[in-house]
Amino acid sequence: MRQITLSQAVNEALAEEMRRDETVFIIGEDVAEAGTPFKILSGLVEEFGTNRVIDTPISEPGFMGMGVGAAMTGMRPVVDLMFGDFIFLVMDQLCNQAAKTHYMSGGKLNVPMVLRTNLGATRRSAAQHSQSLHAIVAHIPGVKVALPSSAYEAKGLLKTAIRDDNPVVIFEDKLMYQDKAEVPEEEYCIPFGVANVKREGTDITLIGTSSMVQVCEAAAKLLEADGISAEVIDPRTIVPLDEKTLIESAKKTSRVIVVDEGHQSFGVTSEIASRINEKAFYYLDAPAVRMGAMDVPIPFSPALEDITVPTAEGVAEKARKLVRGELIHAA
Amino acid sequence: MRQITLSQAVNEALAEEMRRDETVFIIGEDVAEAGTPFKILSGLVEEFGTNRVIDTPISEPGFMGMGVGAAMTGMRPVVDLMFGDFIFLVMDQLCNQAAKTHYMSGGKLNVPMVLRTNLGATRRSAAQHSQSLHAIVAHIPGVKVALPSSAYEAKGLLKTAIRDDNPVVIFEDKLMYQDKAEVPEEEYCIPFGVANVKREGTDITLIGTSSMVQVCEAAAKLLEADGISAEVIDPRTIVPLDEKTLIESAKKTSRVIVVDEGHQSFGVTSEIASRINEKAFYYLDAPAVRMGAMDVPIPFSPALEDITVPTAEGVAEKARKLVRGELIHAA
Amino acid sequence: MSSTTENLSTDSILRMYRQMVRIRTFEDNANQLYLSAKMPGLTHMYSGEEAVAVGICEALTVKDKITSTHRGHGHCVAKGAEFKPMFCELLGREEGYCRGKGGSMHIADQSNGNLGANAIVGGSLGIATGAALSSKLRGTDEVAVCFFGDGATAQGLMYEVMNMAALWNLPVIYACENNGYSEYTKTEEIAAGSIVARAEAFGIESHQVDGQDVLAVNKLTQELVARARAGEGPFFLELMTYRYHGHHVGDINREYYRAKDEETEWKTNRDPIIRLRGYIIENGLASEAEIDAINEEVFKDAADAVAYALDAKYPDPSEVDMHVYTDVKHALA
Amino acid sequence: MSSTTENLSTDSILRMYRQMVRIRTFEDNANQLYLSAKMPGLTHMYSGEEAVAVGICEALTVKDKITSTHRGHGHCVAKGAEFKPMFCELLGREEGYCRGKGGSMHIADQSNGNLGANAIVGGSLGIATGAALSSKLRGTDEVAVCFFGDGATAQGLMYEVMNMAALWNLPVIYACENNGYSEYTKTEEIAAGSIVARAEAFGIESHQVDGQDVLAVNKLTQELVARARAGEGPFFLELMTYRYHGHHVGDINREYYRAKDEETEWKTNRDPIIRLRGYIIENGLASEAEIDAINEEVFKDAADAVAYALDAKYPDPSEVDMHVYTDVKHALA
Ligand SMILES: Cc1ncc(C[n+]2csc(CCOP(=O)(O)OP(=O)(O)O)c2C)c(N)n1
Ligand SMILES: Cc1ncc(C[n+]2csc(CCOP(=O)(O)OP(=O)(O)O)c2C)c(N)n1
Ligand SMILES: [Mg+2]
Ligand SMILES: [Mg+2]
Repeated sequence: MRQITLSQAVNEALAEEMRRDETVFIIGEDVAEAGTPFKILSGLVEEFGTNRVIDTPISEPGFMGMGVGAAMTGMRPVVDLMFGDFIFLVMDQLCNQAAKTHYMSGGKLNVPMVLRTNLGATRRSAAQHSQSLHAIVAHIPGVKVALPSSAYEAKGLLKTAIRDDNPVVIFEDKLMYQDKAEVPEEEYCIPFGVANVKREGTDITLIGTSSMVQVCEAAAKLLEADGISAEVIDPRTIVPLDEKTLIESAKKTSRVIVVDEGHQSFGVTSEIASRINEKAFYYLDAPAVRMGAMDVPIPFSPALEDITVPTAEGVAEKARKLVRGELIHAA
Repeated sequence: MRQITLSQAVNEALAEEMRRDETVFIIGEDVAEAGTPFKILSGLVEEFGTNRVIDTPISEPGFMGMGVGAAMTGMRPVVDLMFGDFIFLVMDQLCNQAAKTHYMSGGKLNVPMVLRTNLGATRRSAAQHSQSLHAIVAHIPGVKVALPSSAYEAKGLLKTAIRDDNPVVIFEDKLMYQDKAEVPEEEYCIPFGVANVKREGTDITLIGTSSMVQVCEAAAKLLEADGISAEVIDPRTIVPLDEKTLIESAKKTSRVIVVDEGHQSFGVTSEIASRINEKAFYYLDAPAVRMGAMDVPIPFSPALEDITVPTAEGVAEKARKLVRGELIHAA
Repeated sequence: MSSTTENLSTDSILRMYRQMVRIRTFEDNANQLYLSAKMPGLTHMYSGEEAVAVGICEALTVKDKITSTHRGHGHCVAKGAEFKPMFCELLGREEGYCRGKGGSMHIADQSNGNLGANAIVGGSLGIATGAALSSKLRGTDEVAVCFFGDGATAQGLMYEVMNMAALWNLPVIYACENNGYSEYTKTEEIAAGSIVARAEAFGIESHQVDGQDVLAVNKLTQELVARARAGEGPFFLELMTYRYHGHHVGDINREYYRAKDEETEWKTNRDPIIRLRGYIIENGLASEAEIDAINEEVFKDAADAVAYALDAKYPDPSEVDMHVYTDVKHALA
Repeated sequence: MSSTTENLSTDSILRMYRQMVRIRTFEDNANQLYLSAKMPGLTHMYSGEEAVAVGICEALTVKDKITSTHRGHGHCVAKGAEFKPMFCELLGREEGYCRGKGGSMHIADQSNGNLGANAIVGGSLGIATGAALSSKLRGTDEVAVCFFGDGATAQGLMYEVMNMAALWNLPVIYACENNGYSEYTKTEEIAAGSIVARAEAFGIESHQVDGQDVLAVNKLTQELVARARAGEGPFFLELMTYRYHGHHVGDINREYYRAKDEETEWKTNRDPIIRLRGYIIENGLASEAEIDAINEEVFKDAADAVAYALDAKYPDPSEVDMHVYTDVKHALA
């Protein structure tokens, strides 16, 4: 099958949905001629024009709020937030407005909008351009949260997000934009709330999100060498969360490590580990192990930054201990 | 000992610290003459003047940012955020600026500021005036988070917060402002990271935060009637978190329920339950049970709102099941 | 009354009178419900500001959109809402516009183009501007009006969206209801410089209007709406008005921030309803008796609606996790 | 050169020249470090805008505060920073101003009153205004200068803090560096109306200045700083300037948004260093030889500092969880 980059996959998803539905439009900073700093949107303004690929001033709360209003009145905005760290600027519009409008109106008003942004460290961009903030969005009822782990998921999840009648935030791993994966020519969507078992295994379950899926797969390869059979699962969306698939795998392998690039404390690994411990408790040899990013602002220096994010070797090491039955505490 | 309301306790803490340290000042909406809508600050502007009790326009991001700048240059601002729900408006200044400044500057700049705000539902204030958003702040390294559970804690924790050289967010339960508790005349501070065992017990541990501490205590009374001995613990601060005390209690009772008024998913109960499961796993009869607010926006109708928050009877019911050894899953 | 009425029919003048009386009457009843402890929570009275909502909304069609505020009952009535579902909402009943889930601070009526009240001051500035962008993108001639208070001019969001509305000539009208106070603070203490100058600095045509003169408000709005439909937007209005009650129904003792005399002056000499009534009589558009008949009718409607709402049923507990997501019946099931 | 120099000593003019050359030289070296793949990440060059930072900072004392931007090297040098700890910071080394933890976008130098660069556009507007409030509350005469770009005028935060600065007469100077672009977009496409009019609407005295004329910038700033110390603040400056490089060092092919001719025009006919050099010669303040000597000295300083930084050591891994909180040595221990 043909291989394309995650960046191309996102571009295709947007183009296809914009051709399919004329209410879909893109709004954000330098999305038109520039096609974003990551050049993800190149060519879209040429095909769809500046009415559907709208360059804005540097006013994140403003164009996010306008997205909410446009979504409430018949349009399907795809709001482009250049860096995930800027989500802190739009939290009121996202969490007090978009997330609550359908509920507060007793089901009468909808906000079918997508907030496209990114996550991921180790790009030497320091503390305000490297955060993975999906956990705080997932805590707020009314928003869905998608975390593509490859070009294939990036396209299929984004198309589903655009067609969803609820607000959806999709976080792309900014370090994967140039990574290629097999993506079919034919149209497809990936349903929300359906985890993907990337690799079957019997000794341990490695649950990874976004950037951490490839880390888990690499760890699984390392473990294979040691004769340890690891199952790798990508939840793909954390809201909704496909608890069932995760629990079943945990019951099967009786050992679980949850890996996510957000800060570990009060993060995604806490929620997933809690649910597994709650619902697979009597099947587990050891408590689900959490591996998130260190609870520190992301440092600029490469000598420090690389330490803050889970690595394949780090996951494999914890997995070996788990399998050896050594009691482990979260780092 | 004398009894005063939580509101009076906060007022005393501020007055004492402002007398003690002239760099301490209050800034926020209607904090001066009006003394806030909850009348918490009454009398302070009369004693300290409008230079130290500063009324602002309705510009949360603006005066929060000014607080950060004032804190970086020798002052100790206590920023007053009228409702916890408005924290979404100041997230950039709180999480991208205040929380990271000390780290990004390699330890050279400090941000000794306090953000005083509140949490709590069932006040018939609907979805944008009823949230308990402390979990999302706790996820960001660099900020401390205090959750007073009574007038006594409200005073002692606020005084500690004001003296702390780091940014601290303190969430008061807006429904407890008129509740009285014993508060000594003598000055005292309550150290951060030290949990308070409110009640000793042997059969089960009930960990409650803020408003949920009294719910846990009421549940413990109900359980006593059934001959179940419940230990009740109030962490008092969730960043830093006194893991040790919680783990030891869990090991002792082998059964734990964590109760918090924030939304359950991706919330405080997830983090505390995870840590207990990780570090007391082999002592537990059952996985730690989480009870948070429902994962729904807070509805206005009393008929619905009251259902969304954990109650003493609800906690007691889950506790009985746990003690009876019935396997329970989080609601 | 300053303004002339060419282009205003007697019918529309009488309808404006009725709408103002309906708002005043709605609020008097809502206040009573609070005072008699029959209403959950607090609410913010629009009494005194009726000419703003009515003068503007009477210049709009049902397809035009508005966004409202925490002080939103007036906007809701003026845009065409009925008493029964409004009182049901204030009392948290299932038949409320939002099935009781929103309450006073979130009342919305999408059937009439009211995108909802908002409990975040300034929170709807982006929504209204987005509705105007949507109107333009969909190729309609719908106009969006954003109601907000003088206090909301301190929210940075306003400047962000005014900038984009001006850059893109969006059909949005920013209606700043300057009632002299935000909560317990006088406007001059929280607003530096000039509010209209702020909008003008973005190249937005701005007008300061007597918000107690419903005919003046309506006349100007009609002109601006027509021009906005023709792509000449956005526009900014600063409507000088006054709230008769406290900030909310519980704000009773307020002499410390607002003088009784000031209140009396506005209520007796500048009341929009009294002024329009006088104008109607002077110009023989209706008789005292006919006007009293309108009042009686409205009073009765309100009394009936209140009685109905007090007996209406609360939403079923199973609704608590409905409407979190459109495509899931029960979010927690 | 337009401006006169009464009240400007030859020393200070020559110091301004040297400081501008130091900035230009720092950036040329930083750019080389990027092109030779010796610098982690990206960085934003200040080249072309030197007269803004230098003209302003030369009017300040070491106690006065500034806040800086993602394009912050110029502000940092102008406020008194040294080359070695700056290059060490850009390379993520322990001897950097921030021990390598901040990098280019967060470089700060509190010893000279630089509260730091900021990677959130407009993110430091509140910090600078808060520093001015702090100065007033502490009873000092310190002034705070907030540097920000034309793009930052789209951030609502600016209007919120300008309003409070105006209400409270805070000693803050808002220095808007209008270099004609925000990233890949021309300023006229993202800013409606007039930028100075926006500040004036809040009652703030505002000036538009030729940002390539260091003497004009310095002269005006000296006056405004004196008045700000006397409680007459705040003030707003729109400094018309130009960035010579791309938005960041990686923005090489930029003809699609900016014409080569335009760049050439600014670089050849409006360069602040060339202009000041010409002025110095014309007025006999120094000889060509003396000026070349200054240049050589600066080039050598920079070369030495770069060599030093390239050999300097990285922070120890154990530092990763230090400085999260002031009162905890290792946050994760
Ligand atoms: C973002 C935000 N900050 C503060 C509040 C609390 N609050 C509710 S109404 C109000 C005053 C609003 O004044 P104004 O905009 O003039 O409207 P008015 O009440 O006068 O109609 C305040 C401060 C809020 N609801 N939202
Ligand atoms: C809040 C925020 N939005 C977007 C960005 C991405 N960004 C970095 S610099 C920049 C352009 C800033 O333009 P301007 O303020 O004019 O400064 P200049 O780069 O021209 O010096 C943008 C959009 C950011 N860093 N922060
Ligand atoms: Mg007002
Ligand atoms: Mg610029």
